[in-house]
Amino acid sequence: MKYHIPRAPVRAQIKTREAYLLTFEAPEIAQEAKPGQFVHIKTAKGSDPLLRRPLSICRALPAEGLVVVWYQAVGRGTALMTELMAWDEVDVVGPLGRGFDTEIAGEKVYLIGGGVGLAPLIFLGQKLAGANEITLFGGAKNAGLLETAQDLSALPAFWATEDGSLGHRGLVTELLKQSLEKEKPARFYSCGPHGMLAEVARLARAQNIPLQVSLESAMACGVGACLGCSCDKGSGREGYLKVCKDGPVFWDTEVNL
Amino acid sequence: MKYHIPRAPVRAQIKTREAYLLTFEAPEIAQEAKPGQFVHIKTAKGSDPLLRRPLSICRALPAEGLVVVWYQAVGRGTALMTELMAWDEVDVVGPLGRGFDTEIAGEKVYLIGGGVGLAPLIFLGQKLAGANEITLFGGAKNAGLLETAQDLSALPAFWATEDGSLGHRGLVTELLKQSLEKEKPARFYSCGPHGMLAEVARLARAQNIPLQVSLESAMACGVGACLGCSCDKGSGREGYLKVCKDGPVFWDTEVNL
Amino acid sequence: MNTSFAKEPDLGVEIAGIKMKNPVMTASGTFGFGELYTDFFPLDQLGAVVVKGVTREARAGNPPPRLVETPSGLLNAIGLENPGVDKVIAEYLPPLAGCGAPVIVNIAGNTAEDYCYVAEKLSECPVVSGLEINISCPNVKAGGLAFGSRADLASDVVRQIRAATALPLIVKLSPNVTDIVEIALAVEEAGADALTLVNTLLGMAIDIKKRKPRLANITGGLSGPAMKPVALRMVWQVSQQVKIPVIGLGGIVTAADALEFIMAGASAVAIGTGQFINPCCCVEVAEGLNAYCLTHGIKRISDLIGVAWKE
Amino acid sequence: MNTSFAKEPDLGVEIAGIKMKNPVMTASGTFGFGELYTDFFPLDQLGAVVVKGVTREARAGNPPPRLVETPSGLLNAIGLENPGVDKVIAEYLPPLAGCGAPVIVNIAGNTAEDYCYVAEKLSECPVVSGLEINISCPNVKAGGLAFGSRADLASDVVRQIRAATALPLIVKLSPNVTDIVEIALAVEEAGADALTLVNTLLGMAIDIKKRKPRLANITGGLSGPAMKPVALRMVWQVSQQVKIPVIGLGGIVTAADALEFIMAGASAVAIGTGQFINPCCCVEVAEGLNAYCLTHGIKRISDLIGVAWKE
Ligand SMILES: Cc1cc2nc3c(=O)[nH]c(=O)nc-3n(C[C@H](O)[C@H](O)[C@H](O)COP(=O)(O)OP(=O)(O)OC[C@H]3O[C@@H](n4cnc5c(N)ncnc54)[C@H](O)[C@@H]3O)c2cc1C
Ligand SMILES: Cc1cc2nc3c(=O)[nH]c(=O)nc-3n(C[C@H](O)[C@H](O)[C@H](O)COP(=O)(O)OP(=O)(O)OC[C@H]3O[C@@H](n4cnc5c(N)ncnc54)[C@H](O)[C@@H]3O)c2cc1C
Ligand SMILES: Cc1cc2nc3c(=O)[nH]c(=O)nc-3n(C[C@H](O)[C@H](O)[C@H](O)COP(=O)(O)O)c2cc1C
Ligand SMILES: Cc1cc2nc3c(=O)[nH]c(=O)nc-3n(C[C@H](O)[C@H](O)[C@H](O)COP(=O)(O)O)c2cc1C
Ligand code: FES
Ligand code: FES
Repeated sequence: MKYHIPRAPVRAQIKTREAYLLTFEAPEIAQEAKPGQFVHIKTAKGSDPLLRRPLSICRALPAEGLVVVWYQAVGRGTALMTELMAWDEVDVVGPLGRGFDTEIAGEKVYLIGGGVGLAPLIFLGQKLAGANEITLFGGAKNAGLLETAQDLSALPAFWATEDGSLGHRGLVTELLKQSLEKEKPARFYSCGPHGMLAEVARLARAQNIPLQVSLESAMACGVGACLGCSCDKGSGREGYLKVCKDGPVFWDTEVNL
Repeated sequence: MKYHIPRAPVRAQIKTREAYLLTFEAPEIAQEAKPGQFVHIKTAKGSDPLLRRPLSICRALPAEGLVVVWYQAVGRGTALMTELMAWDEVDVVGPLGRGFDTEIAGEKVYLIGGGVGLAPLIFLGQKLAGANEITLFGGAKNAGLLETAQDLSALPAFWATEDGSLGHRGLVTELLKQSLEKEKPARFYSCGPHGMLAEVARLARAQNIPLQVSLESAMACGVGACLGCSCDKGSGREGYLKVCKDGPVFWDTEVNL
Repeated sequence: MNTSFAKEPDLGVEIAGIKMKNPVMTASGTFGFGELYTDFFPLDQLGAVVVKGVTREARAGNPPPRLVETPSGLLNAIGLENPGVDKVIAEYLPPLAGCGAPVIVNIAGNTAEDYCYVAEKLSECPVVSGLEINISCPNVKAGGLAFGSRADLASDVVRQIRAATALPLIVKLSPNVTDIVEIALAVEEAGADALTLVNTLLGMAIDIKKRKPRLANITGGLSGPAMKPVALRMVWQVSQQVKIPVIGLGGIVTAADALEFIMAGASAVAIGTGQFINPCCCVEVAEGLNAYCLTHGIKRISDLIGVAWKE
Repeated sequence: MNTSFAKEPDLGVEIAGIKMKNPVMTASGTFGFGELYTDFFPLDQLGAVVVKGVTREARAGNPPPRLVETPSGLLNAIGLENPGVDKVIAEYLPPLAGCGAPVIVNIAGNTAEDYCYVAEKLSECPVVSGLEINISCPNVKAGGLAFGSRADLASDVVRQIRAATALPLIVKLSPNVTDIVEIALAVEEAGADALTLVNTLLGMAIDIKKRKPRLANITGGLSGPAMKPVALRMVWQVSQQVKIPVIGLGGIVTAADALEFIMAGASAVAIGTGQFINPCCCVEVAEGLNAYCLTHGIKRISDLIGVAWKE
């Protein structure tokens, strides 16, 4: 079920290094959200910017009725969101999209995230943690985002930063490659910049490891109505998939990475 | 001189009954503003609502570099303004327009204001107070706005409210008429709804009392460039005046009341 | 039509013989085949459901990117992605049977024959209450010139479709023309039962980082509040000249927007981009119309049609 | 042209033989006669000053209301209020002598004779560097049809003005047409030295309280960011077909907007509504173009003209 909550009370907004953690009250969404699903947020009171902004659900707290998103202020819409404070209200639609496949148990799984791409993986990690042996691989330009990820997740993790300010200096996929020399997990889940996803997909295919990725696209409706968020099916297959409805989570075999 | 201050620091915003008092730092405007002039404020970060909103200068404090406007939240632009808080910034242009004629001394003058139309008269009263004998006539639907006017101005005043919650129950022009039976002031200054201005003008003409009024109009540029804020010249004269540049203050003989 | 309380206003309107319980319709291409917003409201709250544009053959649509946000507007270049008329009839329309609102199918093509083929096929579907003809498509026999850009081309294709089906025909005009009234009169004369005004304005955007158009298709259609003044002007102009009813759309987000269109002469309104901003937009607009009528003592919403030029 | 530092980019462009130090002009009707924004910046910061539309006779303009704000846009129906060409020449243009930017006078009329009369008068003014012909006006001899709405009417009036003056002729096109390229080619052929694209889109708004149009004139011209995608598309289409330079405008507020127009094929840009929102808009856009060129190693801004279709 999808909900439109035009006046979800904001409970907190915290400026972390490089990003923001926004917590709002949306009991129905908190209850039904699955890892990998997203919420669609209206950022302006007027009609500019016009469209909602998709943000992955980073945490859902059904008992408290709270939803947390973790986002970077990259443009006009997210900049407006940074002004939200406790007691304000935010206009949210969700949960939207197809989340990660969580029908897995007793397995070794890797979560590989780049930047705020870690957001849905934090939720996923929480969900899978009891029944599986999880390792989180997190990469970013610098320590900023990763420190927040450390705060948000207690999973065993490897960190990589481009400037070396936390963990391995370099790309997170280099750490991933090292690990794969030692063990073969049952599944990869990944979210992050396109270059990273492509490399993760290459490593997964080389070892025949099933991979789920969460993709991004500009969106209008967020529910499959406008046919605007299409992505290639890959492997020369004709036609397009809708990131908002068929995804945002896809098996790597479904799309072009 | 007109100034564009794209990031004037907000010093305070106070919600009074029925309206808001916004104080911001704009030393150049505070220094040069004349009573009756206005500032032009951008209300949205995006382009909707697109245009600036004109607001009379209610107080100018040159020593502190502060400007105060007193406004009602009547639509989308002013609603956005109510969100401003100390430490925020506001995009202001001003001072704009032709203010009241203040070349008057040693005279008995009446200031007649309706609702937030009192805003420019408060500034005017302050300016004229030392050298003239001033009486303020303030009318409104209820006591709300008038209590703020009482706080903002120490002038001898008569108050009228439609619901009788403060002063005379009825129209402020009824009080004015009563006063005119006792004395004949040298000049009227007035600002408020059109019906009130028309009645003030009728009374002024009947006794040959010079009257200056401050008019309103939808505006785009605020500086005389778009020719959009035109008002009739009255008395069958051809052509139009620009409220933003030829006014907003006019002699009653210049316009159609 | 609302008959529950004597004092409840009557929001019902009739367009091309299609009875609608209120004047709020969905806009083609923004509501799928009615299956996507059911979590937000039931279809029987709508005046009518207008579904995605359908062509003879299945179309994959344009490559991405297909969307660009613009100030108060949206540029789209979807490229009429749709499963083709046969699959639409077999799979997409049946679930709409009994949905509680008339179903109008929007059709598109690149030749008059294509339009007629699709119209004939749909005429056999009992679930279909009417056809909306999108004539903004390029006419391959006229060198790719849009059918809707010239009165003769528009009138010709409408006349042929008219002969091919007995279903009510609503013709959807393109706003990208010098004289919308001329086109409207031509398609009325050719047999249209109603008009939809308007489709999107042709626009584009450039990515200054890549120094290339943002849309893979280069140009796209502008919709949303940005275009409302233009759409409204066209409804005003056309509704005074034609005898058939006009469905107004372009940038409607609130009941106040819808009232502007109705007062300008629209007998009904449709909402597209507004649904993307607020997934309950259509029903909230319908409720808002009801509230307006109650507050203002309007007995029938149809009394407001064209009041801005009638009174 | 900037010659102060070897590394400073060259923002200079030449339009219709008029040399401009940067490509940012004012839009006619939004900058008076150059006297109103001098508190905000000196005129010599502009590529060119384009003044208010001037007619043969003085015009009082339309009755108020003349303005309506729309989503990201502005509707205006000023009605060409201006003091008439004689008074303009006597009182309004002389202060512009030596202002440091070329002065372009926008002219309007209801007959070809009126245009020619105004053009001839202005040809005798040394302060005038060029004329911009607003052909969106109704042609009284063609039943009020706008000159700019048909290629033959447009071409005819331009040809006559061409014969009446030796000044550079910039023709400003109306966007309210089916085929802007056809009109552009016709006026190029008739002797235009450059084109300005575009004037405002015809729109309207209704006051639902009064149930009447908001503008006393009923319809008005839509300007501002809302219309940018349409204006940009027309610049893209036309600049690829004509040989004369194109001045792009419609909704420019930032340097990024201006770059979109330049990359789409505009040799210069103009700013109207943007000045109302930010009284320093023109100079900030010019500074932004300079900064962009510096950051991206662009030596001459003219190297960017049309890159979105040239590369
Ligand atoms: C399913 C999904 C989940 C997402 N989850 C998160 C999240 O958890 N945290 C987070 O910080 N971001 C997330 N994003 C990206 C986020 O939606 C964009 O950063 C946001 O929409 C930008 O809006 P803006 O108005 O600030 O930027 P704009 O002004 O619109 O654009 C600024 C820049 O951001 C880019 N951009 C715009 N929209 C998107 C988009 N949808 N995806 C990627 N880049 C975009 C533009 O190309 C431009 O470079 C997600 C996107 C999707 C599709
Ligand atoms: C010179 C001048 C000085 C003013 N001084 C003050 C002041 O000191 N305090 C104050 O509260 N207001 C003042 N106003 C009125 C103020 O500008 C409007 O209330 C404001 O622009 C409304 O903006 P909005 O976006 O909130 O409303 P909108 O959404 O634009 O409109 C809401 C309602 O306000 C009306 N409205 C819109 N613009 C104006 C306008 N310019 N004048 C009157 N009504 C308008 C509309 O018709 C509508 O009914 C002044 C106006 C002018 C021209
Ligand atoms: C994503 C999208 C897809 C559309 N697809 C179609 C279509 O298939 N057929 C059609 O006639 N109109 C189509 N339209 C146009 C809309 O039906 C409508 O005319 C236009 O968007 C203006 O209305 P709006 O501002 O309410 O969106 C589409 C519009 C959008 C935004
Ligand atoms: C208030 C106003 C007055 C205008 N007057 C004229 C005019 O006299 N002559 C003309 O050719 N264009 C006139 N225009 C059109 C502008 O020059 C410009 O083409 C249009 O506004 C689009 O640009 P913008 O979005 O930057 O404003 C006017 C526009 C506005 C908003
Ligand atoms: S965003 Fe509309 S279909 Fe995906
Ligand atoms: S608001 Fe532009 S001339 Fe007055």
